[in-house]
Amino acid sequence: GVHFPEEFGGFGYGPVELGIVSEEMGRYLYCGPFFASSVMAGYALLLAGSDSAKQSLLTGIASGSVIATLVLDDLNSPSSVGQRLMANACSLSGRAPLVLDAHNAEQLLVIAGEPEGILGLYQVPSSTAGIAIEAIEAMDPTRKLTSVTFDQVPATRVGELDMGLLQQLWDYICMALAHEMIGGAQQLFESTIEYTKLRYQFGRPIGSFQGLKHRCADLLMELEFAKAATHHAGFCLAAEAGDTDAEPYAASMAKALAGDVYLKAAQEAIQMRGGLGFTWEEDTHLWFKRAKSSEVFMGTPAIHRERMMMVLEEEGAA
Amino acid sequence: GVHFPEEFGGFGYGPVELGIVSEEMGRYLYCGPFFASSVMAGYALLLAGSDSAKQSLLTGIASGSVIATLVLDDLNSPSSVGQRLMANACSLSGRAPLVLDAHNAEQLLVIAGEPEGILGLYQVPSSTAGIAIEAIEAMDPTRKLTSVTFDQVPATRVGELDMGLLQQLWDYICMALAHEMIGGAQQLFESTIEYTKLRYQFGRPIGSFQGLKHRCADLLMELEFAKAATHHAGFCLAAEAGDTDAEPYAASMAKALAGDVYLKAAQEAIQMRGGLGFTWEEDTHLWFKRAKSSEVFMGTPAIHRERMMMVLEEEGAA
Amino acid sequence: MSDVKLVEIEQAVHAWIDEHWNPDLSLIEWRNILVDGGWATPHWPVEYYGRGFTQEESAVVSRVFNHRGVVPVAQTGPRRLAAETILAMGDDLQKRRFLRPILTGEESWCQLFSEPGSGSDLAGLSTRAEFIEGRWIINGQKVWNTSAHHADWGILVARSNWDLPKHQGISFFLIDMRQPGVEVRQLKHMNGHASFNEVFMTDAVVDGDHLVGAEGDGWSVAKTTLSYERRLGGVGRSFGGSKAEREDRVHREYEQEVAIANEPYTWYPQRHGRVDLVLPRARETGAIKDPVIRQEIARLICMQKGATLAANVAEAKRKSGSNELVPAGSIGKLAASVIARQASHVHTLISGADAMRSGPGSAEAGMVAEVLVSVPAISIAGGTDEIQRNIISERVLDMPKEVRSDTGPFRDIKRNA
Amino acid sequence: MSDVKLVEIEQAVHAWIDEHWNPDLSLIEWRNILVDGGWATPHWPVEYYGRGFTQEESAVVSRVFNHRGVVPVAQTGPRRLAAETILAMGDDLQKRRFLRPILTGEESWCQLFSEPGSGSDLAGLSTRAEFIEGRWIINGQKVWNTSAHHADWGILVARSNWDLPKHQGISFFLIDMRQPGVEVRQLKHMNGHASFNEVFMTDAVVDGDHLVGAEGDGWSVAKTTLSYERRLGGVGRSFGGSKAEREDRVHREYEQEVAIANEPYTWYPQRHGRVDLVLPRARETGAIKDPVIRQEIARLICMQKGATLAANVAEAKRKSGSNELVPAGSIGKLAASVIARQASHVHTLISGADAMRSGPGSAEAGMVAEVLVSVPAISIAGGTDEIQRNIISERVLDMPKEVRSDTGPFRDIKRNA
Repeated sequence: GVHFPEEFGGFGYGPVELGIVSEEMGRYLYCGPFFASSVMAGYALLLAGSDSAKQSLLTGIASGSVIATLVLDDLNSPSSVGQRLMANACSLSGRAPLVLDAHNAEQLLVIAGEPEGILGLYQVPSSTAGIAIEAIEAMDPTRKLTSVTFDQVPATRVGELDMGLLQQLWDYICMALAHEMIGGAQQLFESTIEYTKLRYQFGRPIGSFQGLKHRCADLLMELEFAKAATHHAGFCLAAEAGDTDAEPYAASMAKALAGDVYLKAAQEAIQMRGGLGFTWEEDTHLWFKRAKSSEVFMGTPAIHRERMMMVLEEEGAA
Repeated sequence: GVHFPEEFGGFGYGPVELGIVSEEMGRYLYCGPFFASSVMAGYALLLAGSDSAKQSLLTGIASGSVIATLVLDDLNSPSSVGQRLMANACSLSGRAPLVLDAHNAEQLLVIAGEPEGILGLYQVPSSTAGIAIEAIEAMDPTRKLTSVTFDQVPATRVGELDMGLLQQLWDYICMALAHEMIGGAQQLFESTIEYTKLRYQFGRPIGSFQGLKHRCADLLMELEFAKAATHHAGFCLAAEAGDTDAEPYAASMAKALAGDVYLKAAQEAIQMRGGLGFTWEEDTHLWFKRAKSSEVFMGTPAIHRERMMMVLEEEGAA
Repeated sequence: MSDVKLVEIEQAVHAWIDEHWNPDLSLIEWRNILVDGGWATPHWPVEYYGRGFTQEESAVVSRVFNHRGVVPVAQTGPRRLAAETILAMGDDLQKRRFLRPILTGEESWCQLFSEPGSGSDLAGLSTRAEFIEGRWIINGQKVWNTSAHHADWGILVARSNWDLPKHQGISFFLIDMRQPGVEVRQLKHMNGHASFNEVFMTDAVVDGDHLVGAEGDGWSVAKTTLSYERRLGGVGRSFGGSKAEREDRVHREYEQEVAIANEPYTWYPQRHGRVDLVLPRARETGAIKDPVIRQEIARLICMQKGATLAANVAEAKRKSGSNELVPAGSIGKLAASVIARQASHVHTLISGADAMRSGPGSAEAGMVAEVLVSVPAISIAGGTDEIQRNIISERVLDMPKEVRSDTGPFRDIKRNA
Repeated sequence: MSDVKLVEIEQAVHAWIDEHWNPDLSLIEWRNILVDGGWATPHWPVEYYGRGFTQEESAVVSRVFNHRGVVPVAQTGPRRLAAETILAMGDDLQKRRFLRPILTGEESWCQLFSEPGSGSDLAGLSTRAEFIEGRWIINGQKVWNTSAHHADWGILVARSNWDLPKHQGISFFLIDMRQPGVEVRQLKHMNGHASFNEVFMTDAVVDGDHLVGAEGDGWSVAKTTLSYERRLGGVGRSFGGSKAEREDRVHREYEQEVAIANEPYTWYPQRHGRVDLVLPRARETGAIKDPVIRQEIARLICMQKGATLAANVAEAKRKSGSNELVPAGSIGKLAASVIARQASHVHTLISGADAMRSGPGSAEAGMVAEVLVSVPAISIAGGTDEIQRNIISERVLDMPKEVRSDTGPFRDIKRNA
């Protein structure tokens, strides 16, 4: 709960500090429920939750005594959220095909479509009758996936979101995710460079071949771009409203850059290690899978570039 | 008039042979009006012209005694042709902003929109009153550009085209253009490889640096793709209707591949030559400009990839 | 070559089959008859189960066998490479001992070339071979050894002299895999499959008679093997057998043999990106309407068609005996990598967040997920992209080589610990 | 550093200006007063027109001069590099002879480093310097020499010893450009501009006293020049002067000087791709609605913002004296190339067939066309992308260097004929 106010058991820090923590977790391929519980559910409550809901949940989430997750019925783009999961008079029905860590979450925060065409934020214990949580086989073993199905499940409405607020929530989550991603990319890049210095072929370290060196230089450049843009996204979300340096598309820019460079770093990590990098003898493949799932989780780079343009197409924008 | 029937003074060959000729012209950066006259105007007549029009014009075009050009009011995509140039009761009005070699063409073949929403093919001597031909400053000095304006100019209607026929005409022109482009790309590539073998820096030929070698290998691969696809486009257009190996998107595929690889070959040609390649001391820059104008002439690679998809999106296609 | 001769051959084969073909025999029994008949490998010399036929003549023979649905000799897996190498470079004793059981399928083989420390740089191998009391003692580790876990014999390259330059100190051996000094471990890939093995040799023994070629000539022998491998386009990729659906004993046993041999290759289509699935999935998901995805699909089709057409051109030139350098092999290999990577990219765009899923419940029964985690192998296995680029630039474009750092006595060359 | 001191300085400058500043003087007259006053280059030592001020102190001085709109000494073009190099490495005689006329603008300078045969490999230069009867005789060709066509003097590196390794045989000279042995030709770029020259030296003469540093120390002297060049971020890019709109004689003459010096750089913004024009044009043409072009625009913005933000981080780290290696320079240079190329690509997509046009009648009064034919320079000028990648991989990532082929006596090193 780095990013929770102290009254809710947090450290009272903001996006920047959460970013630092997420980046470290990315460096170590952290697999715990922190992201689902503290980042996703946490930010949903912080942005859209009622004071009482914050009171009752955030402290537990911050201390880790309560594990929660955010149930979104679409993980591609905010505009398609709330079409599969419906709430009618505080009763939830429908299915969220991909949810992070729901299998070990005690509390579910659910964003569901409502008859009035608005989105409601609901809280419901995962043990409630009518909720079916199914493990989903994942391409990336470091991210635990589940599907959650609701059959007329009574839930507490703890807040509501218009599209603007959902977009904002999406930005906060992507900002944290991007930090996790550049942490991983940086770690993977460094270990790959080290490998090229130690691995000999044809009587010389493979890192002395210009073909590899030039690719590493390009990769470093793209990595520097992504890191700077990601840290910038943290500052933008932390900035006061009306701060002109805070581009409203900063989070999408970060997610797009981080997505492309993480995957590229992972591809090169395997390529430069050769066959062994493709086996379970090394853990490179776990990084590759993490990079691949991060690329598509909460929107592909292409989707986020399109999100950027929604802002940039307007006259006067950057 | 390689591709004209013998009865019209041609050699009676088809697209394949025209391709061979165009490829050679591309190798030598040929700047004459052959493309405008024989390919563009020629194919317009062959595909859509009346017998009498073919009789009266093709022989002259074939022998070179008559120089003609095709006036299209849009050079991006068939779907936007016929919106600036209008024909009403055989009287032409409007402006074609970019026309090849009209300044030294004696005969203009004009595709103009008609009230009935169909396209008419018109023939008119360039000297006719009401026609204003203006030289247009060109980024690529090897392609002479003009704009042609018509102010109620009486013209002879020598044929008509529906969208299907216009698309077909576009394909024939792009097929020939792609051949010209791969000829240029091949020539440029070979001369660049030679240069890297002769140019010494740091006591060794720059062609011995793996950074350059690997880029040259990739470029050769893409060049081989483009050449094969372009030759294939010739065969497809020559093929009998219903030949299953003849993809209807072959010409667009060729133009897209040739466009990307020609530009890349030109960029590398300058980069590997260093500063001198950027000056008039060498002719590399002329190739670069030719590659750049060829990239956008008759549709950018992106436009042609979209044209491919118009076919491929249909069930059962490739 | 007179067509008359070809027709005579065709008739002879038919006649021989009419007389000898018996689907109720065991696979081994039948193949012994086939081998003795000289129709198993007609392009081989008469002294060794063949008839010294030309390619053209042999083609006629196999056409008839296929047509009649007659089971051929064993040709799956690396055994084929062993056979051709022994035939070309082995001595009479070795040919007599090994060729027949390879053809009949009684003995299976594996290839022991690559090492953890020498991948791209095969000739940098450091498995040690010492001649002690008339036998060769082998110590070292090999890797990427298909079907080593059920092989009886292996073709092995090891270093018998450390004072000569790297290519000159290598010898070529035939090693008995069924001995205490040889341990085989399966290697698990990132996609969960385990097509390859590691082979650890600790004081493993090779009979003095099982050195192929002279001591120190191993590299040229190995090159023979590799040239066959290139010509066969990688061994054992699903050899027909499909024609044999009948339930006869010989067909059943043959089917089993083929199935076992093909098992390691089930994921190879995914390694190539499964371009065939792209358009159908794009239509089915509606992604085909997305202009951005359309561009990427078109790029993919351009690459794939371009590569196929270029390969056809190269093949045609080769056939027409044109001596124009056609870099078909390396360009095709490099093309496979860019195509597979682009296919993986397109599949990702089409799936979106669903690309996080895998297994039977996911897209195309898990095949799409398998594409995503298999494609990284294509640019490494069978010669990395980097090696292909070196070959293309140096052998095709004739660009100058770099200064070598691996000349002189092998023991002085810097290498992996 | 006490703020008191800074305040005193500020007051002193104001006082001095009140007393001496006179816009009706000629540029030269005024600058002589300025130089004698010691306020022209306060960071220089007292013996040479300075006051030995710190950076911080000098900053105060120039701030006041700017604020008061007072014309400074000449600092445009390569003359600034000449001055700093002479000050740092020249002997007393040279400083006395050359520094003042540089500051007053009476003498202009050019830089004679690059050669057709040694571009990336500057130290491979082969212009010949021979010491004959107390004078140096120069033969050879230089290239990329900004403002050489109106320069009085040039800073020149040439090879005085061919038997030493390449870096050790080089000497640094001050050459009189106004002599028969020196011929200057303008070099026309593919975009029509001519910012640079070729300089041909045929038995050109350099006074024996105009060797800077010892014979053979030329490379270290040249490195001093280059480090200044990097610090100034390429010389002469539009130096202010904008503050001086008044019509006084001194301002008029100053404006002229600046205009002449900036002329070669008018196309530099186009060389960088004119990212600033992309969104406005995309909106104006409607291309902003094309989903495929939107993606490419977003990629461009990502690159440009990412590069800017990364540069800011690097600058902040540098200021905070962090010793963490920050590859700002080379990465920024490389970034400029990819950004410019992407910008050119996007401009092409937006224009479509109109990209065939150029000149005043075409998009943005010809600026878009100029982008397309200027961008290829960005990845070459001032250090090619290849050189930047070498620097990044070897100095930042500490990846191992390649075996050098240019060691030993220079005369034995393979080079361009």
